[in-house]
Amino acid sequence: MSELGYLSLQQLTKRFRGIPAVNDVWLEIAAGERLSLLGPSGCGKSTTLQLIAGILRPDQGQITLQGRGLNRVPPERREIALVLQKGLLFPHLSVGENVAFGLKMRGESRAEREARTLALLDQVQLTGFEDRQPAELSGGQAQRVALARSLVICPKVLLLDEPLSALDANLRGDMQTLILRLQEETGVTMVIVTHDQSEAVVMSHRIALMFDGCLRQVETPEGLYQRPSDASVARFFGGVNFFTAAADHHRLTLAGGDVLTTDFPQQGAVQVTIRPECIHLLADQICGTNLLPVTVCQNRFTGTQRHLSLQTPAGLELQAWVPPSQNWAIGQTAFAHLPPDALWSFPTPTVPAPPHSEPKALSP
Amino acid sequence: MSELGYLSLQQLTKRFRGIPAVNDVWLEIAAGERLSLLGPSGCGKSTTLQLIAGILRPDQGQITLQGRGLNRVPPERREIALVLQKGLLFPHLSVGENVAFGLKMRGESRAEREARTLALLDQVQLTGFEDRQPAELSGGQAQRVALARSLVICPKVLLLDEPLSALDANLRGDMQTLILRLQEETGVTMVIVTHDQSEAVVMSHRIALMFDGCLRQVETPEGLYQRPSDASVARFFGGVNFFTAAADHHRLTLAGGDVLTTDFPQQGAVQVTIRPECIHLLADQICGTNLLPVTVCQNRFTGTQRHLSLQTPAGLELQAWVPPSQNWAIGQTAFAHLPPDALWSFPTPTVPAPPHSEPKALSP
Amino acid sequence: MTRKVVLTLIIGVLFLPFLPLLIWSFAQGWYFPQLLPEQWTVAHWQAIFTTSTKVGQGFVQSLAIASLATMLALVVGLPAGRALGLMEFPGKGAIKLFLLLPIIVSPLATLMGIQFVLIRLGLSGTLLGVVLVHLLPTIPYMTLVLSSVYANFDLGYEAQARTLGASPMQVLSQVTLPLIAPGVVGGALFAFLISWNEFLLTFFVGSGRVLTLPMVLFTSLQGGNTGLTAAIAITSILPALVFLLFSSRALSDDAAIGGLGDV
Amino acid sequence: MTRKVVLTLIIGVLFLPFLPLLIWSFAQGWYFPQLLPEQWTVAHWQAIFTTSTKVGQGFVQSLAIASLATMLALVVGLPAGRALGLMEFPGKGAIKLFLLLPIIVSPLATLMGIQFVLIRLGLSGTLLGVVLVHLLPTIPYMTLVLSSVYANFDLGYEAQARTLGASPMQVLSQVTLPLIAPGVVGGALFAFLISWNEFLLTFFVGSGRVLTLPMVLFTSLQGGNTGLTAAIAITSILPALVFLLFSSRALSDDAAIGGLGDV
Repeated sequence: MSELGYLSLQQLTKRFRGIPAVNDVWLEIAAGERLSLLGPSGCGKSTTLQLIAGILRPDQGQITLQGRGLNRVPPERREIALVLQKGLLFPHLSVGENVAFGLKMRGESRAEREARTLALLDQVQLTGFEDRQPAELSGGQAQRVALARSLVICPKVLLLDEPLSALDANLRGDMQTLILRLQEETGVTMVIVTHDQSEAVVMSHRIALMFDGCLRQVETPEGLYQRPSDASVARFFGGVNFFTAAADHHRLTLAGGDVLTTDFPQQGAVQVTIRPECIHLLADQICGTNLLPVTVCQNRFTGTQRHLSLQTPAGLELQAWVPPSQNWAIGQTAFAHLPPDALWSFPTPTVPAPPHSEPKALSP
Repeated sequence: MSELGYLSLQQLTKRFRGIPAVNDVWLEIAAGERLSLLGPSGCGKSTTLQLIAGILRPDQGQITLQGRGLNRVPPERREIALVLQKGLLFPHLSVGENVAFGLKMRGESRAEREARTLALLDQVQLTGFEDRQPAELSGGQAQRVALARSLVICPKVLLLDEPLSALDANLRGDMQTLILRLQEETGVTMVIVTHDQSEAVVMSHRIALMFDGCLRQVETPEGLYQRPSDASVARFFGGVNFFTAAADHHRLTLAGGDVLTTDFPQQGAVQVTIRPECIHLLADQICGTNLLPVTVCQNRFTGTQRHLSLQTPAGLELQAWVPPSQNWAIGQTAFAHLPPDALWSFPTPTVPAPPHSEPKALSP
Repeated sequence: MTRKVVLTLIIGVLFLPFLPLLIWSFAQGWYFPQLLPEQWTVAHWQAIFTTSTKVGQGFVQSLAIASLATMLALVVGLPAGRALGLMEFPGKGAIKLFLLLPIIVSPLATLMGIQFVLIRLGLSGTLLGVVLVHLLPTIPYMTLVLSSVYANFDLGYEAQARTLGASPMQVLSQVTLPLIAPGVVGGALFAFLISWNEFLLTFFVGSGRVLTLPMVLFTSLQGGNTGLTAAIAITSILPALVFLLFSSRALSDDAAIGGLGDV
Repeated sequence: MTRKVVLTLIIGVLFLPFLPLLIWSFAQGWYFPQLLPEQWTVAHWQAIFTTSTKVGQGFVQSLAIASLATMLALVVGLPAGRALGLMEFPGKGAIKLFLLLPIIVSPLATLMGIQFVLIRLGLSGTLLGVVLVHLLPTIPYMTLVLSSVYANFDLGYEAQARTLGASPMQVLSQVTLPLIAPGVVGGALFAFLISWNEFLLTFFVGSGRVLTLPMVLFTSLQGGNTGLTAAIAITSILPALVFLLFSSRALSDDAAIGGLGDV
């Protein structure tokens, strides 16, 4: 990955019937970076992708690639390839002809086309598939051909629009691995649109979170989990524990007791969050700090975790996700350990924070 | 929950064009039980549900409800209600008329119909919706009306065919809670068809796992995770660690070293599995038993967990899922602790174990 | 704004042929190069109601024949359309294809064979004979429309109703028929129009003894009374206008248009 | 087995009207109650190729008129169908509905107005005039079929091709046209048949001077030569058979049947 600014969106705005679908988006993407545009459906992420591809024209703003303005460059001369959700292999062409399509449009020689096609089919593990018809392929195979078809033209940027959402859950993991490997082999800059934060987390160096046409936070996956910019971002990433606290330097006073945080909150009333998987439940009061006495109210086995609902004597409710090997009885008392580096705070919001369209909750 | 045998399937078989879709299924369901029929698509679970509902007729076998044979009872007199994936509200009737449909067919008085309809709409949290048209409802609301419509006739058994798969991920959790609450309030016996094991785990007392038309294991959710009957069941439930070992009483000799198990394996060559979330990774060799020295080969952050690939000096590969707060560097050496009660073994399979249709992997 | 103009233009062009008809029917002499007739009259419209023009007779006979043909087409088409729309069986595609035969082959080609049979049966020149030959285009059309109506019908509704306690008869009357009604009504109206507009079959099989409105109009067209002919032509359009009215109401309903929009 | 019998039966019933035609065309006298004619002949088929029967002339004129009408309908229908199928604009439903007008209104009703205009333009009784009136049913039909073909066309294919480096012209020739081809060919064949079978419009606008095959057949039907009439009738069915052949090949292709199966 080189410096930022390889692909750059400046003040990008697109309106449909006067309503902004993409609103004043500024984004810098580095060469070789994998960036996800993540957000609920209708948040403008696909529109942004289509603006980059040149299928839509922005109402305002500028897109530059390697410093060159793209606004007046038609899609076929942008060197930006696009893979859509459904793959959309040309049904009247064979697999090989599909892969070679971009080369043919460029007037490459037959020999060159054949060599490159076979090489790309190899790369997506479909050696020997060149004479098949698209209708004979499974969904995963079709998507791999679509990838090969886009990569064969050696694009400067590869755009993927929900490339895995049409696939079965079990295929998705394999395809993620394949896409990651291809990106690493080719070093192509990649922008992925997805509504599934677990997919974005696995696939990207950075995630650009969009709500309602606006960028909310651009961060590494871990940063989005650990340092969300506000409560709505935290909720989108499966945050379930939110409480108000009084902050005094590193000390937070909660309804259940006082805890320390490594975060630097503003003084006074703040909103505090802690991820449910970061809370440890202990039977005994081993260490002194950041321990809250709690009662187990609910214990839901989800297969790979147990989701516990906890309550402090003062009525503070906590959700803790613990390994399945830890089994707690309903009504049992215990101590919840809230690690100082897992407590994160933001100023108490003055306007209701959740975005207009309901974000998807994390389904564990 | 009372004793088993309230609803009973005996030797149930259904063939389509000679090919068995449901093959010699025996199943006993208790009154008030929530049982899931879980399996990949095409495994016969929906067919089984339709046989119970009476929409299909079995080629062989018997279905009894409270000891009474149902084979010759038409669906409208079985007192078994069905909720389908898409809800299928009658589009020419209002929400209230939809809910009252079953009562009208039974010739109940208008007053009775209205009272029951309003009560049921209350129960599914749609008070005041009786005059809406189905087209005006969101997917979740429509599914709740479908539930009310089925429950209004006080069925002895409620069948749900993938009731949540058409809903957004964020709605699914709310609907699961609602269905669980309704089942607990009414005490109705419930059979749920699903291909999503996390849904089955949350929703059911017991899970009946089907592959290729055959029942493979009927167990509690925890039992399926901890005591899968064979490797294919374990794989379906997200099992990723499988290795062969030599068993000598409680001692298993793996490629990485010897470990103890609380399981009672057969002597000799066995297949051993351990769930990835049960493996603990320790920096130091604290306790002496069941510790294998490993090197961290891969560290994939998934949001709520880190998926680590580990390798012992002898080449044994292990997948361990650890909390996100534990960060391990690639190449770091550590000790993997395999708790004795998490190691589970089965005899080495003589035939390839995975089922015909690829089971879905657990997507964490 | 531009769109409204374009829209008005398109609809105007489609209606244009009907404008001179309207003028003629109220004109007392209208000759080239007059822009509008000098004198107006309602005499042509009055004439329609006299028995000598046979318009009344034609209207009643057309109505009777088209209604009967439509009803019989429904009786055959409902079960046939259900089978073609919902069931899978070998040869289904071939049947749907061959049902196009009466639509893609001119009645002129089949008339000889039909006449031969009808004369033997003594049905040539009778109302019943004309109704029977009108089934030739209406039954296949109705079957094709209903098969596509049924193809869009989710059998889950019927299963759902059964498990809620509805008997097979209740399912039919309370669920299936109400759900497919828009498509059925649309298809029936279209079948009615096919029969109402039918010319060649009536001309030969009716042998001049069955006088439908197209026969009256045809005769009038060959004569010279422009005003009367225009009035008859407008009368003959009435059912098509009813159809448009119904369709524009059901415009939001895809089931109804689905079967018809592709015609 | 039972299904095969039923299938054969249905197709048999649909083909039945054509059997006597075939016999007549080879019969030298075939009278009731004979089951089959006593003597066979190919004289009727030979007569078709003589100029006196005007079958050759009718065939060529029909072919020319139907081909021209189909091509012009394609020229108008392709862009119009794309607009109706892919774009959303107010009044779209109304336009699609009014495009049904020429299909649901009998040509008899509109003929007076059309004749009036054509006579003024000096086109009545000319080939060009007949081609123009044949556009009245074919253009709306073609537009409706192509709008449903385009409605099933995923614009993503075009976007995909563009980003792979195809210019707009390359997209049209390499992607769009090949993808909609089955629907276009099917619709064009059907439009050809509409024109080929057209009777009333040709009868009045042609004024006896334009002699299409239906005109020749109509005249022959009113005469008494059963054998010759049968041979002409069979000749007039040929394009419909070509259509069936094409459709049965494209049977597996939903795009082609989608636009036609609902007719």
